[in-house]
Amino acid sequence: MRRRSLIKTSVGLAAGITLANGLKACSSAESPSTDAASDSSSDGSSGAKPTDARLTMVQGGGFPNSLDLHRVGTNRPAYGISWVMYDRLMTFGQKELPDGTLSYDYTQLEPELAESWEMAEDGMSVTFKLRQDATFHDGAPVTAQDVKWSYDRAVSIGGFPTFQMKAGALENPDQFEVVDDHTFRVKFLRPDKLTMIDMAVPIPVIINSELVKPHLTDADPWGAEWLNVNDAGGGAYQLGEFKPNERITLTRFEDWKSGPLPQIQEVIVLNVPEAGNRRALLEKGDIDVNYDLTEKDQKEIAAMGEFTMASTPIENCLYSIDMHTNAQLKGAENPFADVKVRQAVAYAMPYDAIMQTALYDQAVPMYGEGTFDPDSTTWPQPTPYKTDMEQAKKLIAESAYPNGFETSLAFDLGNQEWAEPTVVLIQESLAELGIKVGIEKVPNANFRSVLVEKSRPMIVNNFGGWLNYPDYFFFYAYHGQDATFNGSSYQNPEMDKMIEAALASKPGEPEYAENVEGFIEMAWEEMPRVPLVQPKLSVAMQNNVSGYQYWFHRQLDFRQLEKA
Amino acid sequence: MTTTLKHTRYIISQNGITFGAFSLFFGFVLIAVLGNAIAPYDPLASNSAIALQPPTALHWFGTDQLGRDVLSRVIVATRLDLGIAVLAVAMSFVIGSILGTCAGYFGGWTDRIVSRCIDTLMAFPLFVLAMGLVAALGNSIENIIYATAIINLPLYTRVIRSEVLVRREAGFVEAARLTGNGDWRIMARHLFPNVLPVMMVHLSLNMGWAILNAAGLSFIGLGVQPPTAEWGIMVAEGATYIVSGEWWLALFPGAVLMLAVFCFNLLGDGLRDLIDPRMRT
Amino acid sequence: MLNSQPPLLQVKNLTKTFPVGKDAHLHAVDQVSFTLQSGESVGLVGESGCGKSTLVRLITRLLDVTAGEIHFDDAILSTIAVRQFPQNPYRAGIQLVFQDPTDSLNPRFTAYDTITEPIKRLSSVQGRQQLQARAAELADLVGLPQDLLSRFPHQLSGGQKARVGIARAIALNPKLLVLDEPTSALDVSVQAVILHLLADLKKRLGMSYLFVSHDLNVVRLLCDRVLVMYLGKIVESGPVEQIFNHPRHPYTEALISAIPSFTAQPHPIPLTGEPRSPINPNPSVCRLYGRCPKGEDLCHQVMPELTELSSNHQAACHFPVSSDLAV
Amino acid sequence: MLAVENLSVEFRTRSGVVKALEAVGFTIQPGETVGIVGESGSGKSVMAFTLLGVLDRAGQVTAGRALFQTDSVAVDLLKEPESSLRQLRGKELSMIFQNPRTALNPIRRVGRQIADVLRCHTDLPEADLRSKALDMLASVRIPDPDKRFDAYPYELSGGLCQRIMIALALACSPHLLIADEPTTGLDVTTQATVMNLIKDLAEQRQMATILITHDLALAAEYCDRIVVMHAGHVVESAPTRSLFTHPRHPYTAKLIAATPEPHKSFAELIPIGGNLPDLKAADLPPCRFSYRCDYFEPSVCNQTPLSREFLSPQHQVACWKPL
Amino acid sequence: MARYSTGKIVGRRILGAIPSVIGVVIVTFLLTRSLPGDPAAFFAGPAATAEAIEEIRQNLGLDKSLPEQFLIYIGELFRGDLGVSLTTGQTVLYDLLTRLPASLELTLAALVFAIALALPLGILAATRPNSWIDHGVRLLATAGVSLPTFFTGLFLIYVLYYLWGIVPAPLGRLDILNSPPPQITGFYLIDSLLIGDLGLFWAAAAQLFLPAVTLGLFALAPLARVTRASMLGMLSSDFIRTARASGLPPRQVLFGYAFRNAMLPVVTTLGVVFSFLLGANILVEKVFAWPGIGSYAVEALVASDYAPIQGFILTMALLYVVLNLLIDLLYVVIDPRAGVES
Repeated sequence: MRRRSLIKTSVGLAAGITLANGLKACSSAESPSTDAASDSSSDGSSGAKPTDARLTMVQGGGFPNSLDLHRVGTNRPAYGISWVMYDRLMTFGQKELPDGTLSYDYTQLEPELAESWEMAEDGMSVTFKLRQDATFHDGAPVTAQDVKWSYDRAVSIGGFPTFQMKAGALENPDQFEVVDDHTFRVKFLRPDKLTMIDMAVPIPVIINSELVKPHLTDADPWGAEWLNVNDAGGGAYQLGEFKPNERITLTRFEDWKSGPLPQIQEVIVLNVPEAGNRRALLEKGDIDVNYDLTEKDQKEIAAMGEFTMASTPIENCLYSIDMHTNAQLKGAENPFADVKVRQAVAYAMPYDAIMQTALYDQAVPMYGEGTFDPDSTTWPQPTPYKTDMEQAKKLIAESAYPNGFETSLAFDLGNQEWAEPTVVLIQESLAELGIKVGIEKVPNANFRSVLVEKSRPMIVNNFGGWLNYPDYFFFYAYHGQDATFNGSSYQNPEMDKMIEAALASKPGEPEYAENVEGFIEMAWEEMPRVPLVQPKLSVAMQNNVSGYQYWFHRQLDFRQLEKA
Repeated sequence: MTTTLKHTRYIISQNGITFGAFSLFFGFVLIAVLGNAIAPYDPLASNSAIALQPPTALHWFGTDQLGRDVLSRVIVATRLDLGIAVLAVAMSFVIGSILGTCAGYFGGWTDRIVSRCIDTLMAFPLFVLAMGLVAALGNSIENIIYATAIINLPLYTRVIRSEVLVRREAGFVEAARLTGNGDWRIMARHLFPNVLPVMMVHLSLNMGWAILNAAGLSFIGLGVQPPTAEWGIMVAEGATYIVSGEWWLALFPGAVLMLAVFCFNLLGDGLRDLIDPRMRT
Repeated sequence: MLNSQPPLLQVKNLTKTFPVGKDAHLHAVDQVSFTLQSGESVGLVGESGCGKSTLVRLITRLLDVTAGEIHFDDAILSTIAVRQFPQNPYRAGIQLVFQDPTDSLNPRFTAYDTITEPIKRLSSVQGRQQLQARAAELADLVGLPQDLLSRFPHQLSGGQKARVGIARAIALNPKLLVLDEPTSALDVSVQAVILHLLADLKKRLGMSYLFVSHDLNVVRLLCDRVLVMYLGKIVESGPVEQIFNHPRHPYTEALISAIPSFTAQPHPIPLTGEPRSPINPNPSVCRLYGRCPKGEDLCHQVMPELTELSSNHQAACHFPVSSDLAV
Repeated sequence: MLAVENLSVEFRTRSGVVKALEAVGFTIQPGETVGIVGESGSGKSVMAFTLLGVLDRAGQVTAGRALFQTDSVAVDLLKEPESSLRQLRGKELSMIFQNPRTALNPIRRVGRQIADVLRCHTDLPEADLRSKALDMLASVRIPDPDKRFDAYPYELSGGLCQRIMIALALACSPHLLIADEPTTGLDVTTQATVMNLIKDLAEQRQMATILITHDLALAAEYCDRIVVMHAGHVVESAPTRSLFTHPRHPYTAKLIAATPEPHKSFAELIPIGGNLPDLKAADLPPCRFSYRCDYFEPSVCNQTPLSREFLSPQHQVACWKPL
Repeated sequence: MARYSTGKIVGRRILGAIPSVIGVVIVTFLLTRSLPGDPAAFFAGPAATAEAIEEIRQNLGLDKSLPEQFLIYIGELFRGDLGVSLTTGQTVLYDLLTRLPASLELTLAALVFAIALALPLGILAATRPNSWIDHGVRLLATAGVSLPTFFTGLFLIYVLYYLWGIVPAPLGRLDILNSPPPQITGFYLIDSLLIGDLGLFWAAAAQLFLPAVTLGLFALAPLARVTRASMLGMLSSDFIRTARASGLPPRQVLFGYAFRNAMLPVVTTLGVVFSFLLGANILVEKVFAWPGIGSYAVEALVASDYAPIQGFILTMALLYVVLNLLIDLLYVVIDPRAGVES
């Protein structure tokens, strides 16, 4: 593969690999290579020839519930379907991780539907050239009008899509301009390091607007109802059959031009709610891919050696125990408001036991290695805390609650496999400090309310950000805006200041590193949440399946898979 | 007292199955009473070093994913499970008896209102109703008991109502009225005790169902809160380990649960015989 | 037998109907009137379904009346609701001996419990000692061995159960004892015993009897006067010997002729056809019309009323039988 | 025609063995009507069920013979295998049961029930079954047989049900009819009609009839001969007139005295003391009446097993001290 | 006494069921609203702000008062609009229509299995009371009802699929290779036959086998129990004695006379068992990835997705009414007395 644009050059120059560098370079790039398309197709030709292979995959604990990822209530697994059914203007590059697994490369933006793009001189807009030969599944050519309609839809429809677009400062339909049939311009409201990246995430899909328009109504101006169950895409796969909660069949779109034609001809995604059955199906060879593995299965299937396993630490993601930091909780005094208590809890965590028995070592430990004075902006990074009951007892003795107290620990039933043993171990361990922990198992749906309400003293949290920046993570998990994922409801103006400063600056800049290290240090000292591990995303495949690549959106990309 | 004992002995000795059921039942009660005292290990103490060990001489039923002794957990769970069964059944029995007796005895509007309510309850798929109730009220042991009691209510009310209905016109009820008994006294002292033997069968069958019901709720995540040891949740959680070969997690609690339900099922006929004076000879 | 003092029980135009579906009423007891003197024994005879049991339940206040009056002693009982009656002082005054001794005993009560039940509820006799004494006394009275008092009904024979039922009924020394086919469920051997017991008790306790039976033959033995009922109506009433030997109503005649006997060859007067429906009966048609060997035009034009044919002997028939019955 | 000899039946129950019948014997000639009389529990119905082979599972024949002989067959009813016995039932000998309402299949049209019997014992074509069944209904004097054919038992009165029962039993013209308390539960007037019907039909068809009843007076009216049973024993057997004029067994005499009768005064109605003995008891006396007998003498009655004494060839009594 | 025509019986029954259905609608509504989850929070997505949640709340009409919401719900109900499931993204009506046949097919297959086993066993036991066969039947049937269905299901999968490989993979109604027949009745077994595709029929039957057995085992005990008791009662009844005394062949006595009468309580139990199985379905469907309405309801419940829960329970209630109607009619067919009011 020949390195292509200036993006790469600047990345290569940067000491720390950060996307911001790439963006900076990108924004200053006069002319992104125009032969990007031929490049990518030559990339494709290096892959295997398209075959009529059929791939079956099982999924559980959530099944794609819509074909339209802009719709309210569309779940995560649906993004995987949308990802291959629809194209975006750009996509990310590919890299090899140290363990040999392929991963997306967030430092590289590559053409998808757009064959090239150009930053404006003033850096306040970008102009995309669309592929001339690209068509939708119904054969209609992809035009800039379609792109505009799709972008308008994403910023207008509300809910998560609009929110995510906003994260990249894409907020207003006025920003999107049709220059000609195959030229599309995005005007920036303000310089934002996330804008370009945000156009490569799953949200801004390009929809066949002409196909949708007959189905628009006043009540449903964006055709959510129709798109919910119909295919209006131009992606590598088109819809075969969609039976909600049962199965989805995708077939290869032979006229796909936005990348190398996938090798697999047909993909069947099946819903199997029972984890044990999913595993049995894989072991019996009845399916090709099990994409929903418990940590235990990860460990044991890997140990069998009969299957191809890929386990990738999930970027910017942490399993943690969040303690509510407000002085008052539900009208009562809240012991966790006392920082000594929080630190004591952090020292009392049975980290290794959790790692072994709850997670079967299938995660990256985030404890015991770090220092209170971090010197890296890597995130997540391990805390300096390790299991030290003496220290914990000392701290609790110094706190306002030397004799302990009663509290409760809530977890999401959806995470039962690892969360339940974890909380039981924590309960046992905290009992030694005199902290009596009641366990509360909350059904999946209700847990979201728990997060929103912030009504529990202690919860098991599982938060990860798509965009791989520590400041992004901290903005949602530690910032005083008290977002949903700030499970501790932690509010500290000093912390906020550092987070905001980091957000405003760019990786590589000294103030960025200073602020990031600063807020990590503060997090370790204040300890509103106790990081446990960085989880891994795992997939088990039959040995004849290859080409798996990790994506930040944590869904399987069928386009890259191959089956012998 | 001695005659009662003798009678009990007679009933039990008459039927091998009843004898077995009674022995089993007393075994369970004994285990429930002793509970922690006879558990070889602390049922809640985890030990990651010995997690998921198959049955050994030290841990007869093996250990679970946290290294807790399955045998100890099964033993300790007995009290809770019997408690759930007994309380749930007792609640629906008491309320169902009152409603059913009134509806059957008074007839008319009382009957119509009670029957309508019961019909409404019956029109729900019972397990779904239990699910809904536990989901709405929160999954605690009390709520599981309430939900189980509510879904069993129609059964008791209907059975008692129809039994009272056939006896309402019986000679001994008229005789009771002739001898100066008011309605309430007739219901409480004359009708209800005569319905009791029939109810014993349902009662014991339901105890088994109550446990199964709790197990089913556990399976869909609406069971008791961890780390409480309860058969149903142990089976439900253990069931996912069957395929990976850790069969003991589900099998032992499952076997004990089955034994208990089995025992309750078989107990019914014996209990009816025990409580029915007609069986005394 | 006859005296001028006010009757113990006087029933006037007593009617009981049961609704059976839309606009349909089953006339179980239809305009029944009779009196019963203190100390008198009156028999009530009729086939099953003629309304005897309903009448009994009306008089013993187990059923609310539809219309008519029941006078007992100096009180009108028909206006008191059944639900209130158990607390009424007259409750103890009218007691009932049931047809089926098995059905009428609470299976979960011992004989002692059954016998003492009315005493506990309705009399001043209280306390364990007193109750036991009274129960023993009653057991003696009805010839029930003391050691059977602790038994449950299923441990007693038919005759013993009948005695328990009688003991319960007489426990409160009622003025009126209604006997609803007390021997029909018993064997001949036991029947004779119970009949003797009843005769004996009447003598000793001075009660009045209303003796209900489908068997004239039995009624004859115990009663002074007989009422014959057919489909809710009283069709004939009179002194027992009179009715037995000189029945005036065709129905009574058929009834008597059908009694089997050791000696005589049978020559029953047949009642052909099916009985008329008791649901919404035509008030101007004789109830026996259609089965009666005599049915004439008048019989389905005018309902025959109970009329005095000879002293104290009444029959409801346009064409009363005149010939003596050669039995 | 039927000779029952030394028949003994036991019931095995949870609480012991009931010796329901012991050494019972009697005979019946063609065309004869024999009454079997006794209190409930004396074993009358058990005997009928035994002869037809429809005894409950718990009952067991321990001894005896029941020779049944007609023009076409001669068998021991107790020894015949079930399959060939089945051919006889309903055809050669049949039975009328106590409660006609429960004795008929409640959910099958009565005509069809008769047709069922006809189908299994005759080779009438299916088409003729109905007309034959209608004939039967007419012969038991059921008004409007065409309509009644399609009636269900619950739609008919007790008297009509009993007539259906009779039609059912007589459908295949049996030689022997056992009527087990055919009029219990019926009104006196209906009782007379039903009894006369049975009597007339028996005469018409030259059919032998066994009338089982607890009502001595009823038996007296309709039977040629009467067999008196007490606690599983036959105590006396005699022609009707002879039995009533000269009862030999103390039990017979007491039974007669205890039965209400049109011309009997109350004083003449004499109860029988005591109850039937417990047939489960291990120490049943040889004479099962001994507890209730006024003439009981231990030296005479208790020594040897019961035997029979012949007063006349027709009049037999089983008593050590006959009256 | 009056006999009612079948039409009248149906009419009366339906009228009589209306209050129950209204009760069900109200109770369901209240129950769903008291679920602790906040649908708005759930569906707003993970990173939603308070405003976003509020916006969704308004979209879903959850900001209105309870009575208001109820009236809206009732209004929609009358228009046949059951709402949209937020979890599957389809209209509830569509979901129910596509999923109900799956559940019914499973339940009916289970029932057929249970009946096919329970009735002969019950009759066998009744003809030999207190024999070892009788005790054996009792123990067997009791054992079937003593285990949680999900345990039985998983255990059977483990043994029959994982260890022995004699049943197909637990992948719902059809294996991967086959695609479903065109929807005619919605029952794959029937539809596959209607289009004459025997291979598909066998494939569907093979998938159905294990879940049906799992579910059926649960229904075995009550059916066998009632059959036995009812047969025992019938066999000792007077009319059976009459039939035997009339020399009717044993087959006719046993099946023509005794069994038909014994059917009445069995039919009643059948109704109870059927509605019971519809509930137990939930667990079995989850275990076997069966795309029925039971698993649908669980998903919805866990997501506090009101519309599907309401739709599901309403469907079940209507099904229950229909079921009772069928049983009543069956009763009339079997027992001439049933249509009569005394």
